Amino acid sequence: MSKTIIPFGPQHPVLPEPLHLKLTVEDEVVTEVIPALGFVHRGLEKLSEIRDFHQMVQVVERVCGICSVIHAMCYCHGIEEMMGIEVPPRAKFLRVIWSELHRMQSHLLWLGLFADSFGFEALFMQFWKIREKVMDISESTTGNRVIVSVNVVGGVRRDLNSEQISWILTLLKEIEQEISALKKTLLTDYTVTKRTVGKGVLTKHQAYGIGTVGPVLRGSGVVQDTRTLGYAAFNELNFEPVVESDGDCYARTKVRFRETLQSIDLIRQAMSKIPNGEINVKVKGKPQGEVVSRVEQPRGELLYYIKADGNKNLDRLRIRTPTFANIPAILTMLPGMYLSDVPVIVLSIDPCISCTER
Amino acid sequence: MSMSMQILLVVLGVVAGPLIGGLIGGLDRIITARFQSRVGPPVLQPFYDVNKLLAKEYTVVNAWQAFCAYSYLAASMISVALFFLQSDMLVIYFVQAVGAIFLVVGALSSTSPYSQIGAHRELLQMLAYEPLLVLVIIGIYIETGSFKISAVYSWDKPLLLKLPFLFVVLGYALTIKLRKSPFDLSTSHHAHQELVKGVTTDYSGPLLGLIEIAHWYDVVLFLCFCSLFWATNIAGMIILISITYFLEILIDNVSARMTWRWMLGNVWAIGLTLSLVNLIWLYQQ
Amino acid sequence: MKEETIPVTKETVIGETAKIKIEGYRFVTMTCVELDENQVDVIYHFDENLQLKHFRLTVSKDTLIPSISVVYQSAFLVENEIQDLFGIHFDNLFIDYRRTLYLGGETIAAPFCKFTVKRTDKSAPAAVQAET
Amino acid sequence: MFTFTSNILKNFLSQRATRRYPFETRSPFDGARGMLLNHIEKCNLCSICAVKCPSQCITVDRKASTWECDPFACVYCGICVDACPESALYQKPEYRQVAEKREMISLKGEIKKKVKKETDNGIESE
Amino acid sequence: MEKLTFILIVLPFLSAIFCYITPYRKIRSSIVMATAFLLIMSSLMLIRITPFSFSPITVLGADIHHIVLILDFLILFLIFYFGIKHHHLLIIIFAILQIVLLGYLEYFMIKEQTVSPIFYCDSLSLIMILIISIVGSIICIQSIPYMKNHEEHLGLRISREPRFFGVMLLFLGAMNGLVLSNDLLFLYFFFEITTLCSFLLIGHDNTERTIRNAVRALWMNSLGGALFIIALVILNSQIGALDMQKIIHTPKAGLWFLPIALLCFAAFTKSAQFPFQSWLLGAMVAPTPVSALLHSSTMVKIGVYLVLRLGPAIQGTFLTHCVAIFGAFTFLAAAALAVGQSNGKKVLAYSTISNLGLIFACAGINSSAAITAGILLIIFHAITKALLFLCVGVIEQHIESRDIEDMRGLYSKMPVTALITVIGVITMIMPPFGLLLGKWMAIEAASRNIIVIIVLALGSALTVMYWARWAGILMSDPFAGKFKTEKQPILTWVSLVSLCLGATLLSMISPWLYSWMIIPIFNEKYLQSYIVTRGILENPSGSFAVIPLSILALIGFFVSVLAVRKALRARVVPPYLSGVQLSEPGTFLGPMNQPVKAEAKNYYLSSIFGEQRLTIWVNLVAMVLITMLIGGAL
Amino acid sequence: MFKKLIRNSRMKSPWLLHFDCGSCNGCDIEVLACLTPVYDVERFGIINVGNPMHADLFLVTGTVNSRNSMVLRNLYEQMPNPKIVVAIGSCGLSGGIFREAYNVVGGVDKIIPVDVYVPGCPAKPEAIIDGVVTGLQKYDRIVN
Repeated sequence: MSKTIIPFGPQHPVLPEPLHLKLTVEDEVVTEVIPALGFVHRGLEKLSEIRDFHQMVQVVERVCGICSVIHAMCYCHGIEEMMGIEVPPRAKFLRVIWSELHRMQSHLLWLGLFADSFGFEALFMQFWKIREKVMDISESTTGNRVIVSVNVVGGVRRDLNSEQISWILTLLKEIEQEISALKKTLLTDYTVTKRTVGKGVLTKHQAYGIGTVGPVLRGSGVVQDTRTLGYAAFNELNFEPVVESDGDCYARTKVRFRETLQSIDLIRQAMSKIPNGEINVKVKGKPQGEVVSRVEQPRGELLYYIKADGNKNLDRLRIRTPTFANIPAILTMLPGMYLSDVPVIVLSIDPCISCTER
Repeated sequence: MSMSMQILLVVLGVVAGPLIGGLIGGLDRIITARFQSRVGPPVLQPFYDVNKLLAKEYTVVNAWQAFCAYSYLAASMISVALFFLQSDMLVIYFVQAVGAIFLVVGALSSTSPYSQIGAHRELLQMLAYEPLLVLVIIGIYIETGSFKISAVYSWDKPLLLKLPFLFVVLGYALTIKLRKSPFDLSTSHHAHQELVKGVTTDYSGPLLGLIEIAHWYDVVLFLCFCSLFWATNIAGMIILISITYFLEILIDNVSARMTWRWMLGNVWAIGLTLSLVNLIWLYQQ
Repeated sequence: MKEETIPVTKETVIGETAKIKIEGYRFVTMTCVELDENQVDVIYHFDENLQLKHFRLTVSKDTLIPSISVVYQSAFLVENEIQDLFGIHFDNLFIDYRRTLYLGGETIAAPFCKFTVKRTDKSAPAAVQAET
Repeated sequence: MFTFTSNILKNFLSQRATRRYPFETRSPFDGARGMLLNHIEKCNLCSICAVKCPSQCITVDRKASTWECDPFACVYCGICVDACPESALYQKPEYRQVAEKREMISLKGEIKKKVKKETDNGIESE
Repeated sequence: MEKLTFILIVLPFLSAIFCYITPYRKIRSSIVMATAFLLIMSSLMLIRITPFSFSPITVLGADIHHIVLILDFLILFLIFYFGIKHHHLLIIIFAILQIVLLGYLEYFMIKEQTVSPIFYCDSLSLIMILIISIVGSIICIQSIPYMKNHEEHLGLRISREPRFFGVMLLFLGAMNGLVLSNDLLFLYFFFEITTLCSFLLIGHDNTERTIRNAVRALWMNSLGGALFIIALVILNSQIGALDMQKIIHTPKAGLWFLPIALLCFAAFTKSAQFPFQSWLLGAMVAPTPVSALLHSSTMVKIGVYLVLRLGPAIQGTFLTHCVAIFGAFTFLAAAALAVGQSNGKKVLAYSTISNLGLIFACAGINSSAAITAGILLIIFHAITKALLFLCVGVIEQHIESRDIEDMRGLYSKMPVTALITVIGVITMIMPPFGLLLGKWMAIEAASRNIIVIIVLALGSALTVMYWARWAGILMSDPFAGKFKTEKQPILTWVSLVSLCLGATLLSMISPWLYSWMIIPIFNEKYLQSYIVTRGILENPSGSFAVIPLSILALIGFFVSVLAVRKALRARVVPPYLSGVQLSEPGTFLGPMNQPVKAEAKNYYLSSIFGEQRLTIWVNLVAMVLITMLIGGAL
Repeated sequence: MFKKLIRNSRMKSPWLLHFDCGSCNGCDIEVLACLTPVYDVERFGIINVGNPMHADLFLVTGTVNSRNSMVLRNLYEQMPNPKIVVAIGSCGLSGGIFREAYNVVGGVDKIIPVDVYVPGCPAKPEAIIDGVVTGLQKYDRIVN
């Protein structure tokens, strides 16, 4: 047969990150996929042996630039749980606000890149144009656009004043309008649906069985959102996990699109309910014990395993990122698809390789 | 036509072709940028690009690439020159096909799968638009009774009135040839696609510059074909081309890239049906 | 850990995993922790409806641990990772990268084993030779 | 099929979203975390910053009384600024200028003595 | 005149006998070369005396009619024998049918009327003779080194070469006879010889597979023979003479078209049109010179020759439309099937069928422009296809594969052959070469026929597809540095280069070819279609500037060659492989740190153009079209 | 005059190749953000070609580790001269916060010559534009 072997990545314009897939293609139909990782592997879990547990906050933020707040939050939750620190309620709400802002920018980024993966450049530009507004919010409230670095063990580093809150609310309104204007194209346009509907289908059973998380899992009809555990201030907010049942790229797009709007809603709720008070507490002592901490990243459930034995350095830090759980899904979805669908399907899990390899 | 007149026309075609093509490319990029609410590059950007490419280091994957790039350019040049000589449309069509074939052959000469797959998609694109182009030419022939462009220019009614569907069919061919979405399968002007740059992946430096110039000739040639549909006066021609090109940019910006299976099915089904309808209508008269 | 943790042995791990799969649990991940020069803890994390459950397998480093990728295929990735980072081996992997998932040829043997291997010399960036 | 037409036509007719950097610069947000500087005259060379820095890019040599920072390794987190007991460290809202060569900030300070000195001229090329 | 025709027809028969009996290779080679030389010379000398006609009474002292009759029965009984030997019922039936009908025709119907002239030579015959004698001779010359190599490769103890060259030369004589015959019985006789030669040559290697394919070819061609003889019987009863010229010029009436339709049908079988394509595909198991000679450049042209000959008789009828549609359909379908093939010889075979279809379409359109197109296509197809077949033969002996995929990067192994092959492909699909000139004429001629034109438009795009990808991969990586010219016998070079020059240079003089050779064919039924001025073929509706385009193409070619010389000095970078390429060309570092060879195979689109998928539908449509053709004639 | 034209063209048409050499994505998305409407580097004629064969400008983000250093060198060698390398972000400059991690070789300049360093964690789009502009000035000096 006419077998073609393609090295897909690590440098490839469709993949912003160095993931390598050895694709075997026959007449543009993918028959075999073997991934190769290790192009971003830094070994930062190991850094916990030479950095103390406070400094590790900044290190874990740099596991992934797109969801840095949430990494730091997950880590801080773990340490706080281990040390029995009660975070002030205002800090909890601020964490929700920043994490949801991050989810928004991450989803907007993804929606843009996804549009780009099927060659819709204009749509990509529109999503990224909107995203810049979210980035502005980040920069003005925290001092940095991407790695906002607001979390510390025991609370947050920055506060929001009422002026900022009202400014954010007006910006959010604009963002909501602009996103809604793109809804029709993203979800109903003929050429777009032609490229997404029915591509990379994961049934509910498959998605659950191979351990996918986040929008991939919810796109296949499984109701699972770690935020319902009620960490930070999520237990005081009103929301339902976004679920779609088709399990294809289109369903995942829909989940992420709806979650973007949901994040706007959550930020509004958090801003209306935010109590006054301290934003952090003083941390005394050293962590000891073993804890598993979980939060919901834009890409899905993030899990930190932290083991400490009373030193300022942690004994073991283990990070299970959502993409790590979703990569087996690529291997399940790709065979049988056309080569032109490969970028679409690979992006549909929203791969974050720097998360995966740490 | 006198000999000196002919030579003048050929020179005009060969010189003006890339100038117009580059300028159109620049306008295209500006309008595209505006559609995406960006500022976009200066209008002379394509010329800067090509100038720079021509001055870059000469690197090749395979020396045969050079042969193919030059032949592509030569064929495109000749086809535009033939058009300005008001020659036979079918001959022009065959000559421009030579260019496309050399582009493919050059891409096939590299072992990179991206270039190879790009070449095959280019072939599939040719498979899609070439029959349509022939049918458009046949339609013009049936209306004017000649394959020669000079006959079209001496025809007193705009062809668009008699060949509206065939103009749409030509639009399909134009979209494919301009490498616009949804048909930018084999290579595109921006790199975000699964095939990196498809057919042009392994061309670099001066050879890529030549290919870009050849592409301008192709664009000019196809727009000239469009202009035949309102050949009665110059203003009509320019308006028709402008509207057509604007629509092309619009379509590029409002659609995703499709797959070649969809392209073959869609272009053949709709294109052939439209041409059949138009041709039968012409036969009836 | 506040969640339920079940100790398992090398012999029972597959069986227990299969059992928990039937109960509707989903594989989350595995964690390997080095205890001392010889011993490691391999912790398996499972989840059902956001309820976690852990297995703890304490084995010596030279043990050939049976791979649970026969039960949960997606476990192959994390097992390969542990192979890379801790130098321990899994048996019967779905895709066995043979300790090349993350590490190139010249990187230190088992970077996460702090008891046996000290920090590497970073002064000379080794030239990367692709062929192994 | 052409659902996006109205959006792009709107874009075509309305204002561009582009900020024409570097021809028009936007003033940075207050509190933006930019380049790290040291009012060396306030600095006590206590080396708390060097200990706290997650990136370990600050070196304080109390014997030679120097405060050194590798700006290319700094991650702009601002932990050192928060930790500085003398408020000598601060972050300008602008980011550091691009460079063609490696740089190293090396400042000569004195312990518990205040010397009038320009703050910004301590940049030396390595 | 007598001598020339003697050399062209009888001499090959005699040489064949000598070849068959001589055990020495050197003598045999000399005989072949001498015959080839004589054939080429006499065919060229024939140009001066065309047109002519003559009727010999005796040949080598015997009555020519008797010889032909006896030999005719001999051949039919031979076919009958082969049918029995290989237990093939259809062959037996067709052979018996032919024997009975021939006997009936000879002894009951023809009553002492002799056809006059027996041999008639006009420009059409002349063109055919030139193709047969020159291209055929070149192929025979090439087969001398080829067969030597072939037999060494097979390790035969007893050489089968005498038989091979005997049949090859016999075939050349028969072909010459066929195109010169005006008496249809003679034509039928030569027709049957070619059938037999084809059978013997396909089965040459004497393996189970070759014999199976040879038998298939035999029954399909016997069907053609049977149809032919039925047509003769009907014709004889209608006009009482089996005279080609008379048939053409007789006014039509009644069931007139039935025999013509049957002759067309016979022509389709001989030209391996759908649904009889399988014998030609099977014939590809034969040694490559056989494929080149019989199955692309000469024997399969009998069909189109016949239809072109009969053209004036059916002008303006429903029958001619049917032939046009049938031909166009074959053109498209065979091109589509060729896209799905990776076997080089099969691609060539389908391409042959496809081109023959195009010529049939031209014959069916039956205007003077179309006839011109058809004849140009016959000439250039014969040359180019012979060249390509010989190239594939040489390549096959070198790399031991005929799969296109295995020819990837052939330039690094055998640069000259690869270049010649690419030139061959270029002459197939690019202006200003003859085949494209023919196609241009065909499309312009067909432009008033809406079904034909759409089919032709689709088909020509498909044609480009399968040729371009073949040419492309021959020149694939690695290309850096200089390569040594590969070693080949001198006779191989002579034949390849002469065919290559023939294909390119003849294209350049095609306008004059047209005015010297094709214009004389036109008579009162056809108006002259093109006028030639300064190397430009022109008519009121179109023009093809052969010479100016050739000059431009030459300039372009030389500029490109200079560019290659410059590029050879340029820095060579590895092809783009996403940045993971290794120093070994074409490999990348794959998963598990393993070097992986990046491969890219051609698209054969077997899901769309696969043989299994398409053949049945294509055959079905073809049968419907043939039924329409026969039905229309009734 | 011709030379000036080429010089001018070179300055106005830097095509970029972006390679994520193990960064945390922070700098990558800022590089991508440069291409989007708000920053729109196409104003300077910059397009992301995604192919080393076509590129003039090589933007590298992230730390170099043992596996991707080969890729980095390959890509650099595939680019035709003249070319400019811009290292972006703390990680690209020195390895940043990950300097001491076991699988980190260090900054980009350990493998290929770097022309411009753009500091930041992550570098802002404005800084990246500055880096490109500085790079072009250097490019101009090198070539002419």
